[in-house]
Amino acid sequence: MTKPKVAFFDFASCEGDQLQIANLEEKLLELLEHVEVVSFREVMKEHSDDYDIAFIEGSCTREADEARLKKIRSNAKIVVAIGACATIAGINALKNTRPLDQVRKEVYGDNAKWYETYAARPIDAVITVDFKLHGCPIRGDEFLALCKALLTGQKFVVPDYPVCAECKLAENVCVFEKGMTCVGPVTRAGCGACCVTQGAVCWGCRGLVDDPNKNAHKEVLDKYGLKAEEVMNKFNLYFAYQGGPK
Amino acid sequence: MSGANLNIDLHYITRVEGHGNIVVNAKDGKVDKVEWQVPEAPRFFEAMVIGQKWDVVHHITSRICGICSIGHTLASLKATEAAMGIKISEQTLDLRRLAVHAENLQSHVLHIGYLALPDLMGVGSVIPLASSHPEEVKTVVRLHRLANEMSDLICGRTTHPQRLIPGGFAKLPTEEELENLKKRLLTAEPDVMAVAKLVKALSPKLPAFTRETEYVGLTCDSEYALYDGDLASTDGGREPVSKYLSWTNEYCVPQSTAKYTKRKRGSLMVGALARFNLNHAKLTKKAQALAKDLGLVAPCYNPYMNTVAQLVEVAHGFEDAVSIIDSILKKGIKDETPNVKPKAGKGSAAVEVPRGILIHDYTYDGNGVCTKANCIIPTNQNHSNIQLDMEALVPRIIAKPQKEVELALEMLVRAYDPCISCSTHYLKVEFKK
Amino acid sequence: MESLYRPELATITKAAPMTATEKYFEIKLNSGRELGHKPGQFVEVSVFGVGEAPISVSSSPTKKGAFDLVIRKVGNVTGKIHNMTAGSTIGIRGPFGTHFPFDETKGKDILFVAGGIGLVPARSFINYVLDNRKDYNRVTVLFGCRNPNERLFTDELSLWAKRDDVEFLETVDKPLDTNWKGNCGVITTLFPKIKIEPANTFCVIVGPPIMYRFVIKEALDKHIPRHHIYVSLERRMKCGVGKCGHCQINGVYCCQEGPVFKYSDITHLEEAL
Amino acid sequence: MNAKILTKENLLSFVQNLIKTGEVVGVTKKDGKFAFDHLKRASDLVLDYDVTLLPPKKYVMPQRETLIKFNVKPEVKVEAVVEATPFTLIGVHPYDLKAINQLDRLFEENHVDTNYMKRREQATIIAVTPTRASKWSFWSSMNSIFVETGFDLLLTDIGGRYAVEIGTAHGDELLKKHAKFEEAAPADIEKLESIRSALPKMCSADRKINALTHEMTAILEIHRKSELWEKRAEKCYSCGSCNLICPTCYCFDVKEEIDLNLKDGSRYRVWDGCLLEDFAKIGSGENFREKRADRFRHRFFRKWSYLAAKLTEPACVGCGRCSSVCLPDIADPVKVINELKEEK
Repeated sequence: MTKPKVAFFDFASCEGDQLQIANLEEKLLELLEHVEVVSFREVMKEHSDDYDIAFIEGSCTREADEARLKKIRSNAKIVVAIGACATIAGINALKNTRPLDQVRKEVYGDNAKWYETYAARPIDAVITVDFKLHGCPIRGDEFLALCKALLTGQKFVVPDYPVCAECKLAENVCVFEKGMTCVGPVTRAGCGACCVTQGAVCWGCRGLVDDPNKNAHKEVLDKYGLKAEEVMNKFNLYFAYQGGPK
Repeated sequence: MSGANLNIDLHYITRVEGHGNIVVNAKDGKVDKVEWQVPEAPRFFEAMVIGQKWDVVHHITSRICGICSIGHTLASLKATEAAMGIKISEQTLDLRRLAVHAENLQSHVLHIGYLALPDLMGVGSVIPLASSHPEEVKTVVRLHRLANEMSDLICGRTTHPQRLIPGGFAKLPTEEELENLKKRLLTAEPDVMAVAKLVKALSPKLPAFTRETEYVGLTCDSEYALYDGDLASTDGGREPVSKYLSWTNEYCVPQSTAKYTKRKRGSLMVGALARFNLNHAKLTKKAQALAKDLGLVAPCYNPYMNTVAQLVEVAHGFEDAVSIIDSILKKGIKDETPNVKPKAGKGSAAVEVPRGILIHDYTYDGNGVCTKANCIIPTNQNHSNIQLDMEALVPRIIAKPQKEVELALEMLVRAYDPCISCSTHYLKVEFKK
Repeated sequence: MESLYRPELATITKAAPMTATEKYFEIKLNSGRELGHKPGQFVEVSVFGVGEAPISVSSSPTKKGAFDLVIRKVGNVTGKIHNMTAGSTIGIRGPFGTHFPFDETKGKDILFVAGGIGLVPARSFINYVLDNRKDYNRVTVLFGCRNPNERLFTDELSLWAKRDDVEFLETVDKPLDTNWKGNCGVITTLFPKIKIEPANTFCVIVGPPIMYRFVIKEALDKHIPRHHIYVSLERRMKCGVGKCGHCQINGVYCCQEGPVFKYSDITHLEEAL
Repeated sequence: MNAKILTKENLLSFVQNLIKTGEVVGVTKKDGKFAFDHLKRASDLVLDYDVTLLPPKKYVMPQRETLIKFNVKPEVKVEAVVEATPFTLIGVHPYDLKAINQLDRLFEENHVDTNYMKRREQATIIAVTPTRASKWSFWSSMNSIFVETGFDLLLTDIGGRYAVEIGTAHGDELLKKHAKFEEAAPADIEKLESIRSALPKMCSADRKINALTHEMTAILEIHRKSELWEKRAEKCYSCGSCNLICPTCYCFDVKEEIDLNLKDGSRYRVWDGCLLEDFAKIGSGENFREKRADRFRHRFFRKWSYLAAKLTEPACVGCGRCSSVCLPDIADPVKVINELKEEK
């Protein structure tokens, strides 16, 4: 059996997801027994347009990105969006929440017209995406699980329940009990509630679950004393593209 | 004369973080154009943080860069704390000093081992080295993982840390965990020396190119400045970070979505080599000895030696981290819950991150909502220097075959270890033709 | 105490595609042991490295030395097993669950109503009855599927059609553009064509969830008593041994008290049909 | 009544001796709350806690438990795995113990679950009488104040000293081997009895279900079609928190993992929850309990009706954990059952 050829690409992003993959180290080397990496700009010089699986990090933020994305789609059999920027437009979509002209003017002043940009979009808003690896950043072990599923011809299963479930399994004290608030109740699990486990809150980086109870959560946030604007900020940090409660 | 015509258009240079292009046009031995371009998509972080509260800003700005996310988080927290007059405890300070070491270690080891070494060994990536030089690769992997685990323990994740919050830590390492970390850090020395031996053996392959320039970094009297210090230059001068604007005159060039910086000269350099040139006397004795052994002597004007300077900082980092842990353990870990009361103010702060000085500057209103932000990224400060280095280098090597010229230029860019995602966080200055 | 969860190894002895989504497999337990199932029971099939899925046994217990499975490609395990060929090793746990009333129906009339892949478990009982034909009175088989391409066991269907001791009727929802000459319409359209003696008839219904309500209504309209109607229900039977909780229909474990239920036993369970 | 007495000091050295000789799990502080965890030293043990974040169930039914190991290459091999080594569980409150007793029955009935039973056999349980109740607890309403079986030893703080009741010969042996104790004096027994008789009042007055346990089942059955299910479920996140912290929930999912060499792997079970959206979804995509309200109602019926029929009492012990973790505050059995009771 020939090894599937794998390529990595990035768009508007911090490249932290590819770093998570590079950080797999020995496991990455072990994975290379089964796949051939033909393009990974962050760590290798070689590049080829002959690949089976394309991993794409980052959001589409300008027209110029679309052509590049379409080329990747036509070259690859399987396209995987990796990381929040690619799956849900991530932090990049924060700029979508305000009038784009204003944002551009704020940043570029009179020269705004020289810099091409539009509202940040996830990859699947431009091309068909076969799989999504959620998170900001992605988890190395979830990347490996996806690779194994692809190599063994299995379905790749992403949890479709809120982070709360995993937060309970992690035996964390609920952040609401600690006087903080979070969006874990509407955010897709699969992270093991890692941020809460590390003392922070769930920010929502894996995006909304398929059927989030956004209105119930808005009510809960209200109950915990958040102003309307603060509630929207909570939802917009990562869900700006997917949308907040009504 | 061979190679008199050059047409180099290296699109998306590899083994650096982010997108950068090199364009060189030469005809009949005369250089028409040498250009370092940064075509990365601009990301508007300044606009993103406006309207956000003080306790989210560091989370957002961490996303400027995956590889320097700990540095961005720390610079962000320090700026927020400066704006609101928040004092941090001695324990927080010590742990944050460890955090800076952790990130510098993992980033430097990654750069030396995975990004720079393949050039010196004549291969395209670390992947073939895994089978041709398994021991060397294992050594690098071991060091890198140790640095990552140190980041995980202190910061709660290597990429986009979770434990670092305004005023202190969301979660503290236990004394037992720190003891274990210390034990592991102490085992790193032979590995560092093994990498040093390898780099020393390969160092003749580093081009002997020099161009005198200005080196800028943080400096402080008590230690090799990383977490804190004043702005200082090899051209002389020392000022508090609040005066950063006069040190980092940013400007734009048409070929880049990232800003360029200069101070008094046409360019300046920040990063490990700059820090070494400025503060080498404050390195640990072992790190100083290693520098000498590797032929790194201040002032060093060869940008390719930045990789060697990083290696010296790795030796320093492992050793200094052990003494910081000792001092924390001596005092014992105390439970401290940061208690921040937001207030209006403006504050700026700097941290020495792997690629040089990183400055964040925020203004908050009375509700702790950010109204203005500015971030000065190390790689931006180096762009002009890369451009001027290329302009100086190309005529010297123009007679060589195109492939060799390409490699020399790529290696030059890589030596700066540029972080291009970082540097395109936003643009705001005028476009100059 | 033997582990409940350790599958025994088994070998695929025959594999043949039946439709675009269904594939036939003949399985032999490596130990040489007979599966020993009863019509209507299921096994948990393991593809190691992928997982387990509950699959109805399709062959009659009268078939010895091996048993049949027909597997629809829907998920991970079923998708993977579709790529497997004769000689491959899989795992088997079971048989599990309740069975069709092959004893109580002796000497009685049986009306089989199978929709689509529902023929797979029904076939186990149909063939059992045909192999012991003298034990049973009238046998009627109604089979319906969406289109002619989805017909299963076509060879056996024509054999049944030829037999004069079986009344076999079939229909397709849509004939497509094939030379289908038979009945068209949903399976309930076959009911007016048959004559039954309700008090003496047992009705066995197997098909997709949507089918049950309509077919049961036809059976009741024909005055077949509730306790003579049997259905086989599909649920997420993960452990097969009444522990994991996924297959519960109200309080009933489908893997233990099902998959074959007497209709009169489940009329009060709002989650059943 | 028969009891031994341990001074605080002797209790500590008893626990320390247990730690020296084997794995000990006890209640420890966690982030301002309490959690069962591996005990490194006796002084980390907390016995005057209200409730732990997760019930001690996690040690008899681990969150992740390997069931089989296999190889796919070069030839297929499979072996059963039973992960069970001896351990002592110390500080279990009666309601959590009652839950374990229920699990014992459910895992043993019909098909014996070897993985559970073998692990359970390895557990030594030292229970403790609560000194305080969490503000959500309603164990008084669920007959979970006293438990007669399931513990090897039962500790009760009788004011600076501990009365130890012996539940099993193993417990007796353990005490004799590792502890310095004295016989209880009549005054100690009197104190113990007065503490026990005060226990029913420990749960706060507003945490009372206004029905006897068997009446609760009847109330649910009558109101199977109540609007309450729909109304409460409107606010349900389907997050499964109420399932995952429950001491009597034992639903599990079975998953498979293959190593990166694509040759070896294992099959394991993990906790699951019937409130999660995909709980009853099958491979073809059909979801047999797709509506939030149906899942929400199922949890109550499973505990108060379906399992109650097997256990002859509800599979709820009144620990109050589900009430405390439900942010929209819809899962609280006290409110649900009392509300249903008020319904016509």
